[in-house]
Amino acid sequence: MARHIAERLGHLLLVLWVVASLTFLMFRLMPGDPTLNFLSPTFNEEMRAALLRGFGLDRPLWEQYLIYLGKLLTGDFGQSFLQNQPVSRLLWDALPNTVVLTLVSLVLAYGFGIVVGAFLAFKRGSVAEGFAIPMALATRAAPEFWLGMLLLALFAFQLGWFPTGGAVSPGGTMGTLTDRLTSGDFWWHLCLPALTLTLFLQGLPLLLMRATMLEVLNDEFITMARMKGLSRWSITMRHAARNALLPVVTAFALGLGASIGGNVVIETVFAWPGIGRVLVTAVQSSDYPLAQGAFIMIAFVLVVMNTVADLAYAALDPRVSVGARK
Amino acid sequence: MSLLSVRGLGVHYASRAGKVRAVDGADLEVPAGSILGLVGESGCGKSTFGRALMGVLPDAARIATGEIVFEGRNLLALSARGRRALRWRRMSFVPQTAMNALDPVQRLRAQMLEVLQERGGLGRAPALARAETLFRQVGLDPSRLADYPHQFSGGMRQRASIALALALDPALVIADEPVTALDVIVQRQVLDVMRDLQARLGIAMILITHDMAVVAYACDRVAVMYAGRIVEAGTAAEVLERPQHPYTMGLTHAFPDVHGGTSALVPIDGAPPILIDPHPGCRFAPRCPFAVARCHAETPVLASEGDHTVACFRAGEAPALRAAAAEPATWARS
Amino acid sequence: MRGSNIWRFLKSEPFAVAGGAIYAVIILLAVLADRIAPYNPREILRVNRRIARYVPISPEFWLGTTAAGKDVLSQLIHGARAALEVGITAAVAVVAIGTLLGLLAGYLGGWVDKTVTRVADIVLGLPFLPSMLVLAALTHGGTSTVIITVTALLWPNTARVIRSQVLSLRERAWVEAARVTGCSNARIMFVHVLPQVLPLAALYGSVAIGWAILAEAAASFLGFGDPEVVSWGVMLQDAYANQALSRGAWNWFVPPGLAIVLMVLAGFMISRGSEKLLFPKLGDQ
Amino acid sequence: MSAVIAAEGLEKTFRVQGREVRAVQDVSLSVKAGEAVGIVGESGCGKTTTARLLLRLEEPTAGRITYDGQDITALRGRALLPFRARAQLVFQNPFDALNPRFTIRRALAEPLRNFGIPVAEHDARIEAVMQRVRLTPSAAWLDRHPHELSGGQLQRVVLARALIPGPKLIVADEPVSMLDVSVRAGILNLLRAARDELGLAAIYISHDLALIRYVCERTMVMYLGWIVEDGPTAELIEQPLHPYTRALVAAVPVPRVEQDRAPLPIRGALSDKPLHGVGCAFRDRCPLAFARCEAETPLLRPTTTGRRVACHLGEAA
Repeated sequence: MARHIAERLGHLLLVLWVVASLTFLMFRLMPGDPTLNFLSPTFNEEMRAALLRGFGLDRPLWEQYLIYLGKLLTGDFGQSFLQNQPVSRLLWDALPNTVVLTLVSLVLAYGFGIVVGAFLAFKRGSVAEGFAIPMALATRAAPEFWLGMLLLALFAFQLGWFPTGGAVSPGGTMGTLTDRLTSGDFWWHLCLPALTLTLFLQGLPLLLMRATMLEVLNDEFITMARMKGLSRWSITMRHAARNALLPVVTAFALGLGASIGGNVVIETVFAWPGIGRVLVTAVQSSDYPLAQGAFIMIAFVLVVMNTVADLAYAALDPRVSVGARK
Repeated sequence: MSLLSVRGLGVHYASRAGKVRAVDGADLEVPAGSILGLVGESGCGKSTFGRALMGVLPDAARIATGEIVFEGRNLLALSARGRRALRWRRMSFVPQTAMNALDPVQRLRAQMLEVLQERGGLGRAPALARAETLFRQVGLDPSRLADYPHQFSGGMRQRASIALALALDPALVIADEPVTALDVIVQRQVLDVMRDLQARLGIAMILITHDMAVVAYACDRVAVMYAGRIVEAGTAAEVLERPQHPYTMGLTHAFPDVHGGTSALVPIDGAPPILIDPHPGCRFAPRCPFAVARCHAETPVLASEGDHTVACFRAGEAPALRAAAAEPATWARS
Repeated sequence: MRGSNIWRFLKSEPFAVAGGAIYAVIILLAVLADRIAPYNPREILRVNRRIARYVPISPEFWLGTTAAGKDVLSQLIHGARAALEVGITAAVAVVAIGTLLGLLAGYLGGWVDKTVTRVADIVLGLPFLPSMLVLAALTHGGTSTVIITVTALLWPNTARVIRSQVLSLRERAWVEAARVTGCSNARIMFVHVLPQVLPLAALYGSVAIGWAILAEAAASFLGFGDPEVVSWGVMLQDAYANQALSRGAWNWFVPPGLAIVLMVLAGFMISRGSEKLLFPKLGDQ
Repeated sequence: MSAVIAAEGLEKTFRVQGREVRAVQDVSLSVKAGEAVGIVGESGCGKTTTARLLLRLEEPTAGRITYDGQDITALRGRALLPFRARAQLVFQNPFDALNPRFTIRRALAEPLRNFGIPVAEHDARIEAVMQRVRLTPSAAWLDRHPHELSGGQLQRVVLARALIPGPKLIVADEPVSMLDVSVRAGILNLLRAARDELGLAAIYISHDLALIRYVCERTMVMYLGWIVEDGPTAELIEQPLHPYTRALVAAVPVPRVEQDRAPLPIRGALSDKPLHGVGCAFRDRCPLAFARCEAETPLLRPTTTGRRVACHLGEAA
């Protein structure tokens, strides 16, 4: 087992390094002169050169790359063009909002999905199944932001139950993470985006749980459990559900990584100040150090969660974690 | 009064091609305290028969006809709840490959305790003690209770399944091809465990298998099944050495004997019957070298002569048929 | 497949039939868009000389008009064309690359397998939408960017699934028999193993069409779509940016979303349904 | 008459999850035309790996393989083609040995195409093998798909495919273990007839001693990768020399009620960590093991004519 972990961690470091390098390359090919946005036409050539030097853009590419990697290791993402403050501070301020949104939605989506999925497997062939499966498929087929638009139009604009965007009521300030988590206003703003994301995410666990449960339910050891006279309930819960949870747990970890990147659209629809929104605005305004920082953070969380998913599966499945025959 | 008597049992599968009569009017008597070998080729319905006794059939199958009288009660007349109460307490099951018959993510101890506590009503400590004794009885070191199924070899998994089956002192254990997947030495060891425990505990066992040699080695009585029906039954000596049904005769000659000569093995031509719209009259008639007109029209009924029952119109001429059956020419028709 | 059992199959597989029907309608719309659509989707319409902004559902404009006075229904119909173009091209590319790499990695093993898996892990490390944004910004948006990005980022999913099926097929006796009867590796891969894998590849194809359309919609929504192209994503972005929500112009922003859902759902249903079609008795030995 | 296939000092080691598994250790054998040799032993004894080494479906870790006197150990890829045409394999599982999408005709044509046999000859050869395996009239079968045939019929097609390129060596890996008893005899008789009439060299792999006795004149017994005994089948079964063979023969049940049910002369079970290095691999389970079995690995040495055994028991003190 330890060998498996070491191998996966080594692999993780390699992937992180390659992703960081790819990001570096991608952003260096960005169109438009990075300094264009905040240079007024009156700036002469000499001042423009000074600025480039300030951001280290005049050095040869590979030298920039080494500086970039060096800074990356120390968590320094460089200076934002527009907001003239360290990118890292902007990111650390925005990341918690994304994490809270993602975690709340994932927990709700997977809780709902697992329970309903198990129930549908238990009640195979029922009317509920004929209704629930197309619904689950439909939520997976719908664009996230469109779901957001519908909820926004109905609950915010039409009924006015929820704010129409942002994370804080006008005039309020977000403050530190603990301030946000303790402020009702923050949670009130979180409702709609979280509901949208939950609606979007619950399809996968529901279908996956049902499919795995059905697969497990006609395994031979379930037939044996029935032969032992165990009640249908204890068979489903103790035997089928436990085995069916393995792939769902992996999907949860993968889902966490993927949706942190995927929230870009939800955060845009609801103007939710998460890291996705930071990326969008940064790319739209060619503030590429900020965009690059946001991208790397999202990518790193994704890669780390992919590895966590892999290790979680190995840890949970005794066939992998407890080694071969004695 | 035998421990178990099955009369006219019919189990039908709903399949796209029509109703498959996997078991179609099977009769069987199982006396207490003996090992009965239920032998037949694949597709003859012997596994379905075993699972029907337990009352746990695949979704597409259901018991259509007949009665199963066990310890004086007709199980088919019981409510689902009543039937479930008997499971594992009075009648238990040993599967073929224990690898996927044990929950892969639970230790053996948990799976033993589950049966002993939830079905046996024992407290944790007595259940654990009982589990350890059972493991010792089947030749497994009790420390192995802490392991997972994938850490057991094939032979050890079968022993664990037997321990599980004996947990609540059942009156009858049904073993479906328990040793088929095992190597010959391990197979012998597991068979010996079953014979020894059966003798010491006086329980009845039904050993379902396709292997005549295993039946000869381990069973007191034998029942031969073909196309969903029991065609012959009796003591092992009677059925194996003085078979009265042509199919049994064919089987004994199709089986190579490790110490026997190299006399030509005799195949039974033709393919096993499709059980959707079975052949009228005797199901074996199309492949039987001794079939007469009556065999194709009427269905023979199990008639017993002393302790030996057979379903064949020409059973009376058995000695002559047996002699002819030994000649390969008799069978080489196509 | 003789006529009789195609019909028997269709009866038995409602999902696939429904999916197929939806696709048929969408293809019809895309092909005949110019004739079916009441107006030119880009034309600014006037009602007695005033630009027809935010006109609700009416006999003249069955789905009303946009903020800029264009006909919503016409845009919706023409949108089918963009959806098909992006969806099918990306799906074919993803499935082709994924299947080929999956086949090579699964069958040849060794360093080929290690490289493909390693590259796949790295690509799976790139977050989908953020990468879409950056690449779109890089190449000034457009459907070609969407297609390239979807292909570049989606092939690992198909490759992994195909690889695992090829790994299991490789152990099958009839693949070994192909070696014993003198087949070269290439022949085994492309004549023996590939046909067995195509059903699964097609399955992922119909799902990939869905992801491609969702990606195009998201890219357009974030402002990186191709403004000249009339697509459902651009329609939604246009609606969102012009207060369609606050004005409650349901007629404007609901239909494009529904169209996307229907098309993506059709892909899922075909893949669910087609499991039986593509895995007939032949497959499940 | 030189051996059709021969091997000296064959070894094969696999790396499984970091552990080294020695599947085949120092195996030497040779099979002449018209001769049928059985390789028997429990699962994991290396009999199938040995067969795969002989057919070059696996690369040997050490040792030499010669076919008709020509060394084929190092050959690879296209160079192996001529050998492949002459050495064919009958598979264990008929349900899995034919490409589900190919008709029977195409399955039979595949080897002909690969071994460059002119198309003109194809129909004649296909008809000939179909006759030989008694799937007649061939037209009734050739256009069917595998899932339309029973196990016995499929195994006949597998045999036909093996015979069609005109091989000199047939290796059969548990050829009938997946078949019903009543059908087995038919296949075994076909195999025996094919060997006699075509003068083939044949190697039968099986765990079933009774079947081996029916088809092979000579048999080798393998245990944990070693050949422990080799000799004429009848003698080997009636008077086994090696303690393991003795236990193996005693363990086989016979279809008669009167049979020996005494406990087996063997201890414990196959452990997962076989005893590598010096000494007899069977010593931990052998009731007759003594000091020398620990100290020295027994070599396969001839005793009376035609028999060989790898055991210190009979040796001079």
